[in-house]
Amino acid sequence: MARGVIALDLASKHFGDRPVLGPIAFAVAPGEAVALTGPSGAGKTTLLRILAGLDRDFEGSLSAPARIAMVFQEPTLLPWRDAAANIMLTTGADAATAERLLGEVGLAGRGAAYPGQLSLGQQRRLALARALAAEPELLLLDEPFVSLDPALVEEMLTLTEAVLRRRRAASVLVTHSRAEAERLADRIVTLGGSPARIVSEERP
Amino acid sequence: MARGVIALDLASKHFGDRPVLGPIAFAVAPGEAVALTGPSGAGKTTLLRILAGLDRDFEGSLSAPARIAMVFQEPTLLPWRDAAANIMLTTGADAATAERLLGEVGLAGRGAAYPGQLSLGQQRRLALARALAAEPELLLLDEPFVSLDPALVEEMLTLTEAVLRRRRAASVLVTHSRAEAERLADRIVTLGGSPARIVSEERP
Amino acid sequence: MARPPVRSGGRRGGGPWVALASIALLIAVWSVAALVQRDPRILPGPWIVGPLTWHELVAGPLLTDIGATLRRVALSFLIAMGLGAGLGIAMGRSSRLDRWLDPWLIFFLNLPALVLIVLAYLWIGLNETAAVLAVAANKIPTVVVTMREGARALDPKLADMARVFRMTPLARLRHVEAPQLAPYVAAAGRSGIALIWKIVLVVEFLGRSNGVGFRIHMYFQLFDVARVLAYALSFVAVMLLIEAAVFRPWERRATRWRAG
Amino acid sequence: MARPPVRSGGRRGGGPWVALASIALLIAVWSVAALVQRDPRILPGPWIVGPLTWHELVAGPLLTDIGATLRRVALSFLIAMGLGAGLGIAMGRSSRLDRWLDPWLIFFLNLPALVLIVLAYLWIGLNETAAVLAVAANKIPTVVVTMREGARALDPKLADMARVFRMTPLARLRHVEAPQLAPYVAAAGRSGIALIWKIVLVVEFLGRSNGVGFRIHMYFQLFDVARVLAYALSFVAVMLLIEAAVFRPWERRATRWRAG
Amino acid sequence: ETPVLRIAAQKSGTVNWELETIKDQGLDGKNGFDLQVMDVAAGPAGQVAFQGGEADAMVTDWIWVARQRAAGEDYVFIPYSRAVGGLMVPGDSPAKTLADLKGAKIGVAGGPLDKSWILLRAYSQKEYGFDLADQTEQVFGAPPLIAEVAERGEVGGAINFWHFLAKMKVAGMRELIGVSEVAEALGLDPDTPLLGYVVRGELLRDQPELVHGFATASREAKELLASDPAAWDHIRPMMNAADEAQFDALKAGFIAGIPADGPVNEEAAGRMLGLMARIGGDELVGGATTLPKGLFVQPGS
Ligand SMILES: Nc1ncnc2c1ncn2[C@@H]1O[C@H](COP(=O)(O)OP(=O)(O)OP(=O)(O)O)[C@@H](O)[C@H]1O
Ligand SMILES: Nc1ncnc2c1ncn2[C@@H]1O[C@H](COP(=O)(O)OP(=O)(O)OP(=O)(O)O)[C@@H](O)[C@H]1O
Ligand SMILES: [Mg+2]
Ligand SMILES: [Mg+2]
Repeated sequence: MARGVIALDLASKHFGDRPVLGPIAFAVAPGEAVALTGPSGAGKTTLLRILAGLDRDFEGSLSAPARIAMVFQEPTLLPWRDAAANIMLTTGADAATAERLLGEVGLAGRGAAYPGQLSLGQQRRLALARALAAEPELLLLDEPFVSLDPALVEEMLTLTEAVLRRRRAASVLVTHSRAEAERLADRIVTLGGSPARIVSEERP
Repeated sequence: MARGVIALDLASKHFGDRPVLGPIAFAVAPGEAVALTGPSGAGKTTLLRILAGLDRDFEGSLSAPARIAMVFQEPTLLPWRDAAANIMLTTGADAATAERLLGEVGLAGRGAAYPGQLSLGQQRRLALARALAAEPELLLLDEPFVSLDPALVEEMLTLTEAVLRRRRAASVLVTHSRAEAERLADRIVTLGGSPARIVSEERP
Repeated sequence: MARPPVRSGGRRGGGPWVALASIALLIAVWSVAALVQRDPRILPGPWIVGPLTWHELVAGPLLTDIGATLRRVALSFLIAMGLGAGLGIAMGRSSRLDRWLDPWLIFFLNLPALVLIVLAYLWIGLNETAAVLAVAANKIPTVVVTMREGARALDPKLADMARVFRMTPLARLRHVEAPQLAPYVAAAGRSGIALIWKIVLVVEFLGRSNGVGFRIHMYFQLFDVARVLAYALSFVAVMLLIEAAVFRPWERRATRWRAG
Repeated sequence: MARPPVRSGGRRGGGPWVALASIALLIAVWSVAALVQRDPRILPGPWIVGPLTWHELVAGPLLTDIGATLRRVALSFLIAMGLGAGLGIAMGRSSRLDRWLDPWLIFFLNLPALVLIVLAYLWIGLNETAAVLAVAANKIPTVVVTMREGARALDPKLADMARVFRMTPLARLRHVEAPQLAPYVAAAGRSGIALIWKIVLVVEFLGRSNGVGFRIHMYFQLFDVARVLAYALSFVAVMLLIEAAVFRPWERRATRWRAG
Repeated sequence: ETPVLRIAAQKSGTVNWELETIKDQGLDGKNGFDLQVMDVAAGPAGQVAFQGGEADAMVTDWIWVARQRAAGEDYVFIPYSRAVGGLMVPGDSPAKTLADLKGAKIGVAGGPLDKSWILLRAYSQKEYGFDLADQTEQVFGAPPLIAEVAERGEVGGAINFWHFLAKMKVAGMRELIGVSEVAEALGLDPDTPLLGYVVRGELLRDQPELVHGFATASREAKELLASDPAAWDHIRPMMNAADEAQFDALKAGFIAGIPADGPVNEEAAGRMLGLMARIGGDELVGGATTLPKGLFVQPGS
């Protein structure tokens, strides 16, 4: 199998005695966008965490790039830092970039708000802006567009696509929405079964 | 305006100096299902919190029933109690009910798992089970079905509908999905503008 | 590449072996220090203090003294934790109460133990009640300070959840608040029992006729370091037992959910 | 139905008036107690202690003594908070280290201050270094106990986030961990400075020729309660100032985000 | 250059009166040394300073020095005062003898190994056939606290150090029995000085003229205080006397405690040690069951 930006050769992943993921071979080519889908509880987030290097308690091997950014399934912001600082402190972006990105995700002028003062959808957009500011080689997105109204989803998709294309960055997007997957991805991978494996791979 | 299960006559709601909600008159009749929609950051969650009696810092008046249950936009579970205990301790339901509801939301056999050991979608379903266990007169749902795959959304919708019908309970569902709204609601209310008001009301 | 999880957070069994090995190491360090010091009057080694402790235990008043001290410590601890936690949580929740009581808190926090103890003895009399109350009064402010921080850090989202579902105050306390306050209780409790025992020493020194503190000060006046250590370390041993038998198991239960 | 929000959590300004009124109330309570007690030798009222304090301040050694004591308190505080926080955080994160060091922690936590102080004086000499180190050594274990709980309660999700984004260790500490540890630091700091000052009293009593503790014990030997109170309360006043000028503003800044 | 003698002394203690007089009158320079007083807050602090080698001398009783000597420590003792104390009862107490205190609560300053307390126990055993320790309830406590609760009538009797007794007397309490009386009845020499300065033996060996010079200065200061009322003017501020009556009582007490000039009667001291060993036991005297040789710095030796 051709080595890509990231390549995972997973034999198995357990939580305690529970097998969660079975044998999975997963690689992403430079610039490629992969959508990851599968039922709730299948193991999508677990797989993403393994790719991100956050979970190393598995059987198998991983080779990953240095610059990864992630949009977690929950916003995972620093509650004690304002929106702009959440972007700058985490990614090292400068104030102008932060300002621009806040504008692009529809949070213009809210840079001084603490996460607790934002609606959940606004927090998600902030998390997206943060990930984009990191300018990663690989972007991992765990259902980034839920809680957004359809018009906003469209805007965010366009924005994400543009950033990915500009940097030729690879991406893995977890989503339940067929439309999102088809719109953004070069390849759709579906997890299923217990322990979960790749049950289908298609090109939209 | 006819008094319903709940009736809110809101003049305005501010966060600090920021007006968020403008004049809103909102009431739900017994057994009625209302869908609430509107762009991200419009004020849907804020309105729901006012209805639930969680935010009393507003101009206006509210009359609300005694038994309200809510599915928060984030799961908001007790991390230190297992799934079954989260249902029982919060709502006073007995073990058999908890077991049955866990089964109905697809968490059969996971009653002893702590929330931290569940996927986010599973946590959301647990939060839904908890709200249904409370047997409320009014059920407030803040985007309860995100993070779920389409098949599961369908199942959860059916379940929720059944419980509401059985108890003749009223409900307010926040959602961005037209399909969900049409499926569950007798009336769709859309918030918009800044400060937000009701910009449209329709019967699907 | 199969590596153990990086965050191990949850304390796993490990058995009592590590604790015993660690204590053995401590005794070894002490032995070396005693050998280096070479003056057994200033730092007697374990081989002197050990047999002496045994002797005081079987033939001397050590057991009765430890009993008397433990009783005072336990009583004061219960009073201080109870009142301190109640007041601390109230102050953490109501900023109004907090603003009013904060100067009092700082006052009692910084009032020297000696002053409180002497005043208690003078007002209540040279008796057990005065001793226990004086110690509790010394400790309450530090419990308040810790629990207040805990109450301030309570998660408002969970509080909202409990309110919507109309959880009873008791259920709220047990299932929503107590688990969040647990680390603060652990901190206040552990350092609390230690502080209380230190104040009990002073109380016993100033006006009691038994107890470990009474002995320690008596032997200190004679500069009998070996006996001072014998009594001091006996109590430390009791504390190590309490840690192993009470605090650790409680903590394991209370933090099982974090192990994930 | 417009009511103020039920959870007020965030401390609002309120100005220094409440604090001053609260202190006035405290003095009033003291006055009443003194009037009821009627024996100024046992409980002198503010009208006796006040002028006496003024006299000791302008004509007596009070200022020098407070200076000497404050220096010791500040130095010991810095050492104890620094080392204690470092060790506590390390122990909270590594359960392995924790299992090894816990018995030592309990040991030093429960070792009577007297023993540590005397040993320090005998080993290091009757000097300032010994005094400061003895106090710090007494306080370190309680800081460790509190900070360990804080480190255990750190949010693993934020830690993961920081790891994915490759935040530098320093940025992590400042922006991810420190804010979560802040309530624990506040608890350890407030009760810490109070505890340290109490130990400094003992240290000064056992081997220094100046400082508030030296005076308090000296006047206690003479049973001059008024002077004991004059010195004790002067220091309490300093602490009230530090609370108002340092702790409260720091806290307001550190918890602004919670006000929501 | 003049040799220096560093002495750790409780700032509020009576020994400071003598040391202050020595300094004030230049008795140290006159006897060829320079006295440096290290103020400490209380007794134990003196111990720390002396044991830690930061002070050449401190004040203690010779029983303790005997104990240390028996343990191999080369300490010697320079007598300073024979005043030890007594047992006080409230002014209106019906008690006439120790026997009347059966069942009473007695406050004891300094703990169960206090020398006055031990002598009183021996006395009650000898005179009345019971041990005071068994027949009374004791409250041990800090001297000022004992003085205070005694004056308020919370205890049936109180044993305290002499300068507290002087004040208690002024406050209306009366002495049921004095320790010198007790000592006499027990066949001891009431003139045996109990309190004194302890110095290291090597200092006596290496700089005998320094130690003897100090002993002489101490003696001269006492004589001056005993003979010249004007000498008290200087130390009066540090005596903490509330009024003239207290001042006079303290002054009288101090003068009464001045030990006789001349060598200490070692045979009488030996008897006292034997008695202490019998009642106070190993805890009090350690291995010193008989008087160790060379304990007292005898004039001219
Ligand atoms: N505590 C707060 N302080 C200040 N502003 C707040 C606070 N909470 C919410 N807001 C603001 O109020 C507005 C409404 O927020 P709300 O959470 O009700 O939106 P929403 O409609 O639920 O959005 P979403 O679909 O993203 O969840 C937002 O602009 C938000 O930034
Ligand atoms: N810490 C854990 N301990 C035990 N089981 C876990 C743990 N974390 C996740 N699991 C289990 O592993 C399975 C996969 O979880 P994961 O979060 O990867 O699902 P997911 O595909 O992301 O689901 P969702 O769409 O609901 O987010 C689930 O059944 C979950 O219960
Ligand atoms: Mg997931
Ligand atoms: Mg919302």
